[in-house]
Amino acid sequence: MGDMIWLVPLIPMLSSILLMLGSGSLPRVIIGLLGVCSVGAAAVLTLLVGLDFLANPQPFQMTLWTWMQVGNFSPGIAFYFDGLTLVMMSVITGVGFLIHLFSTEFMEEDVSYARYFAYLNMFVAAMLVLVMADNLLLLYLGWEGVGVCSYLLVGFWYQNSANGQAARKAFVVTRIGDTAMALGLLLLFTQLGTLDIQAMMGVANEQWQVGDTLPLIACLLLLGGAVGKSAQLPLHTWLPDAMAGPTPVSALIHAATMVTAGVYLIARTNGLFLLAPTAMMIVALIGLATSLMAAFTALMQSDIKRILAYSTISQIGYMFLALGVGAWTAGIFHLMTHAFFKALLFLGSGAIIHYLHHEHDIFKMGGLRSKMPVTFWSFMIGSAALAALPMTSGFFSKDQILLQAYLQPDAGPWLWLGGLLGALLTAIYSFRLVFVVFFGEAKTQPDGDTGWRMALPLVVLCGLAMVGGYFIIPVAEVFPVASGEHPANWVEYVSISVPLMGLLLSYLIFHSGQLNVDKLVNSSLGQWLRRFWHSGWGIDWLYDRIFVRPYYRLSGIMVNEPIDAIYGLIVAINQTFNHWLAESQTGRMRWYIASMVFGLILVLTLALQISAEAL
Amino acid sequence: MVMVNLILILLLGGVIAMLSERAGENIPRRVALVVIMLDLAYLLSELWGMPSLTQLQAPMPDDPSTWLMHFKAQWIPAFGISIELALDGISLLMVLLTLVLGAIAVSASWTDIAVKHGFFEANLLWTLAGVLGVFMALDLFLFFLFWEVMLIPMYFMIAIWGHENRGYAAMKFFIFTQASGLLMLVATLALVKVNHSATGQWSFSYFDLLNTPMPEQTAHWLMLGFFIAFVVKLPAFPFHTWLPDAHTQAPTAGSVILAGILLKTGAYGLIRFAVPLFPEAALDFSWTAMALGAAGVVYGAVLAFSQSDFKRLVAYSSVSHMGFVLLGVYAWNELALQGAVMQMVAHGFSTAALFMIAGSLQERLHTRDMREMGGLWQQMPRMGAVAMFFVLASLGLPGLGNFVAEFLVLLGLFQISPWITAVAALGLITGAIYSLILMQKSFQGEPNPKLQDHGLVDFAGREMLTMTVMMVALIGLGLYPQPVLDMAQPVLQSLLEMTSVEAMP
Amino acid sequence: MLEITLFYIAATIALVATVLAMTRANAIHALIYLIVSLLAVAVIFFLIGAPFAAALEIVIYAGAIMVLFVFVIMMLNLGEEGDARERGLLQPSIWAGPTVLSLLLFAELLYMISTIEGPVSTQAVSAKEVGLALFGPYVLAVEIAAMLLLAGLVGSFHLGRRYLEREE
Amino acid sequence: MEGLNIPLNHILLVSTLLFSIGMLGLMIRRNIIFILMSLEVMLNAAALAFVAAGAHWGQPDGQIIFMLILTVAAAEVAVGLGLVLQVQRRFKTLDMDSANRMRG
Repeated sequence: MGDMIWLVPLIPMLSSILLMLGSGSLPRVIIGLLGVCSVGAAAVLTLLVGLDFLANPQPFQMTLWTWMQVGNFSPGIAFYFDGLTLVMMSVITGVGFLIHLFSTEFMEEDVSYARYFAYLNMFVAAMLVLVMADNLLLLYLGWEGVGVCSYLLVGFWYQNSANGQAARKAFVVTRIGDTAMALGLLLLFTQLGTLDIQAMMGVANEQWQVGDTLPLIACLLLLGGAVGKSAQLPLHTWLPDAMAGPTPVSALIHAATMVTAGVYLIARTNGLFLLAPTAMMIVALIGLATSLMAAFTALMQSDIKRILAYSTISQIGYMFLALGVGAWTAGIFHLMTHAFFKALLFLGSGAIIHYLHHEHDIFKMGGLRSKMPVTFWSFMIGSAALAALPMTSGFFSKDQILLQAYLQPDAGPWLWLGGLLGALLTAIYSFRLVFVVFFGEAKTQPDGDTGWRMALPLVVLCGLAMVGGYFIIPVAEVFPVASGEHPANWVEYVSISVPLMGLLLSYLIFHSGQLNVDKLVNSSLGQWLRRFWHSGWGIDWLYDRIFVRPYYRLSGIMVNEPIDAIYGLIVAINQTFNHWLAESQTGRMRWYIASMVFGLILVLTLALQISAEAL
Repeated sequence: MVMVNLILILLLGGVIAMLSERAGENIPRRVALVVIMLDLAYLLSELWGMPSLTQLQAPMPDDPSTWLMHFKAQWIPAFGISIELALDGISLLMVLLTLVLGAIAVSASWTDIAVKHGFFEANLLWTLAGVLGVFMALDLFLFFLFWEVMLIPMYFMIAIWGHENRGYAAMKFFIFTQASGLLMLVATLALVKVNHSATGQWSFSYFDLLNTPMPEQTAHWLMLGFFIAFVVKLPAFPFHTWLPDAHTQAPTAGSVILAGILLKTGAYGLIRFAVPLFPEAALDFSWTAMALGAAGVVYGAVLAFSQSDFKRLVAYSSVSHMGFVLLGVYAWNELALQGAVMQMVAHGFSTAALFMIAGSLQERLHTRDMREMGGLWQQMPRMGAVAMFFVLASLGLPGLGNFVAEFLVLLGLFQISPWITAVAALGLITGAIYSLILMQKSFQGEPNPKLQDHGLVDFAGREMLTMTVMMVALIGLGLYPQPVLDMAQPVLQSLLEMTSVEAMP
Repeated sequence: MLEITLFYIAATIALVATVLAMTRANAIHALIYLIVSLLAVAVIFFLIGAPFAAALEIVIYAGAIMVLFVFVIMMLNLGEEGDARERGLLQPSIWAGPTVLSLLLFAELLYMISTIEGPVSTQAVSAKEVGLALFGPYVLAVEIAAMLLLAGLVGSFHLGRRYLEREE
Repeated sequence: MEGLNIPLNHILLVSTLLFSIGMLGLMIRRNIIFILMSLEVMLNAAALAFVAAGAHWGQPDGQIIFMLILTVAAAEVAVGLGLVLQVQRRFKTLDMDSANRMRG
């Protein structure tokens, strides 16, 4: 079965090409079928391969062809399959399939139906290449490929310039990280002589000592790529804007799969990161800082999709925290559960937006509980998982992260405390969303509840969000063995109770109103904090001043080519001379003759001079 | 003789194309297309019988018979000038690129030439003939001759069929290249003189002039002569200012040839002549050259971003891309050189295509100003998709040829200087910025209300065919570049061996 | 002795006549002086043993070429106004600068010939010798001269014909 | 017998003077007819120098050159006078300074 894995990315790719070629002529039914079934086929294949693998867990590698060979640089178009790959592939194809199905209804009215599915299929293909790649260069191909698809899909409704702006921001900001990553690739190849991930980690282990500078630099460069793609500080600003795309796209790309690529990258190259404890610490700190920053921001947003976007940033921060403290399995586990419940939440919000005439503001919604029961329950379950209430999938993964953070030798308890604060905030803002949107009085009337193509994915994802925590992901072979240590019981109890406290707080503030925080909010500090958090801690504003505007100004100055001015000077000098000479061309015969005679005298004088000297 | 025939076919074809206008306005372009196809078919049929091209011998500088083809006939024996043509992997690549892009160029200006059809196609064919000569000549005098031959018809193409400011652009192009060509001629003559005083023999042959012993100072100056001639053509910062004007004003076919092929003669010259003839001087100079290359990458990208003229933007992107070539050449190791060669080929396709799109837009909208465009995707989805593809290629999307090129260059360069690499890598970011703004301003964004009832026609069969050829080529280069790499590999190998002995004492 | 005397007389006549020719306002008058000058030069030719050249000077220069001038001047029919204008232009302010230049040139030429010494031979070079040389070593020059004359012929015909045609 | 012969440098002196006068005429006159005449004077002066030099050596070459100069003078006058006619017709003047427009 294993030798079929190359078909997994190929099928969506072919479907995407077909859709592009036939965008003008294919009937909508065929387009939908093609788009959904190709991913479905990929999912089935993944399932088959996965079952095979679980029966005989032997990682294998498969080279299709040598991509390029120059000297000893010979990356292949080659896939590597192990437990981690299987988890990622399952998430991508599984969740991807559900979101495709959801899209067929969500995008039904859109004129560019075929283009949408072409892009979406291409994304799935690129994402699969990313996670299946055997070497970092092919991974980079997938990495850039998903970036482009994200760009295309965020800017899908291209007639609106703001969407284009958001799409470009997404691409360029991640590109900054990608460039760092590319430099990391260059460094790794130059130092280790290969980009083949498994071989590379082997060589690195032989060549480098723990704590060397080179692995630290390499890891930081790779981390640059990861923070760009996974929207972590300081390159997170693109993700909230990226919500301009269709909501299923946000679910698939900006929640479930692409944004977690950074997590995947770090997990995949864990061998390198283990050589650079400083880099690990930085990963953990970035993760924690991002998760807190984003959680505070999410608390202040009113756009339903922006809340979810910041929540995504925050949750990926948790994953980074997990990676940073060496809780590899927990990180990947959270990646998977997050994919389930965040896709669920996004699809739910998609359903709301779809049936509420593209309304994004949560304060204009309300009381949707009875009108849209499927969506309501989706949101309930999703939020519960997001808030990590016990027995949901999010609980299992987040709990593990927090416990392992506590065990981190250097700053464990502090990391744990930070994580707890994040968890508290998460619970508050996620239920704030639920209470505001689904309870209270109705402010708008939805057109109805979801049709089956929307409902089915929601239901399936609900199930996954509930039971996903019981899955055992087959990544034991991939990562170094965890210590098996366990923190004191009280740590566990606190970790469990904090989300519940958050839920309670949220209930008291946003639903029953028993806890009035208006006074706090309306104080001048409160107002200031509110604005500050609402604007995402002013980071966008800062970047605008530091990078964007100077770049525009620079290009404005340069528009007329300063270098050309130098050549212009040469031209001007020539023209001046020309002018002088032209002046002498008076057109008067006698003037010419006189100058001829003058020249004659001059030449004769010179000749005489020379002959006199010769004598 | 094959190589002489290749050039002659194009020269004569030009004459026929010019005369054929009497038979009708539509005839010359057909003649031109047939001539180029014929040339290509002839070359391929001659190559057919050769030992497999993927197992090329390394061409030895002291043994012409190891080259793929070699031709030598006396011309002016008194000065040791001969008609010496030779073909190795890189030349062959460039010749093939020239012929393919030549055919594409004819197709590109199938409809946009309004006057003097015959003379236009003749100029096009003559330029191609000159370019082929440049890629094959190994006699430095002959090389200079072809260098001029490709220049003059190009001048006419800009000056006669160009856009509104064509006179200025054509003159600027001419003066820049002519002045730099003069430097090259002087350097060539001086080199021959030096060689004469060392060996007592007059010779312009590349094989004889390699390894000319000369004082360090002389080598520096002569190398500089060649270097400037080639980087003006390339063009590298700060000698690039002719390019935006020439590109912008040239007719579509002119831009395609200019960007796709003519620029490559500069890069080819650097690889073939400037470095091997003066390896030590080039080594000393490499830091300056690489700094110029990196500066060009960033400068071109920033300038490209600030343009509002579609063609000008693409032109500046060429400056940026050619910076990578300069970096690759002067990093002078196998990875970087392969990258440079790859970039020459890939950039040929991607930029040519963008210029064709610009030409098509100009034909339909009668403007190149992107402020007058916007939302064109709605009316011309096929063109939009094609444009998107080439924009992505231009920003270096992995899986397409340009990425392979840029990555190899950076990989090779990193071994020489991580810091310059870091600066050049900024080009990846700035490249994304200008590429996407191009897309945003023209095809995306709010549809311009002025264009709503323009009745814009989307790409039709001929244009789609041309574009498909280039798209397939770029994807092929991006996913399986090995044939190209294999063709160039033996040549680069021998160049590296040849220069390393002296360069590293 | 007679020859020397004759030479100085002829030389004086030539110079004076030339100066007069250059300064007349009336073209015909100037032309007459020019002819006188040419004839005086012809005398000098004769005196220095070049009788054939002297003959040619008179026949072709004074005879043919100058007559051509006369014809043209008559065709143009320049009147008294022209003379008056010409006279007005002969002011010191106009000729002072050129005179200085001419004097400078003259001084230089003088300096150059100052070192030349020796007489000219009185032995006449006959027409036969000239003819032999002309069609011997100088035959190429003759052909070139023929070409030149042909060109002059074609040129003057072309210019003159258009003049006449337009007049009609 | 030396004293009896005409000294060569005297003849050359005459020739030089004639040449200078001719050049002066060329520079001060504006009438095209006089310009042509001045040219004749200068050609004639040159011819005199050639013949004198030929006579000095007793060789025919000087006279040959004289004949060639004669040819040149004839051709020049023929074309020059033709031009005079054209100038007069187009500009209604023989003043070269008024006829200085390049495009007729």
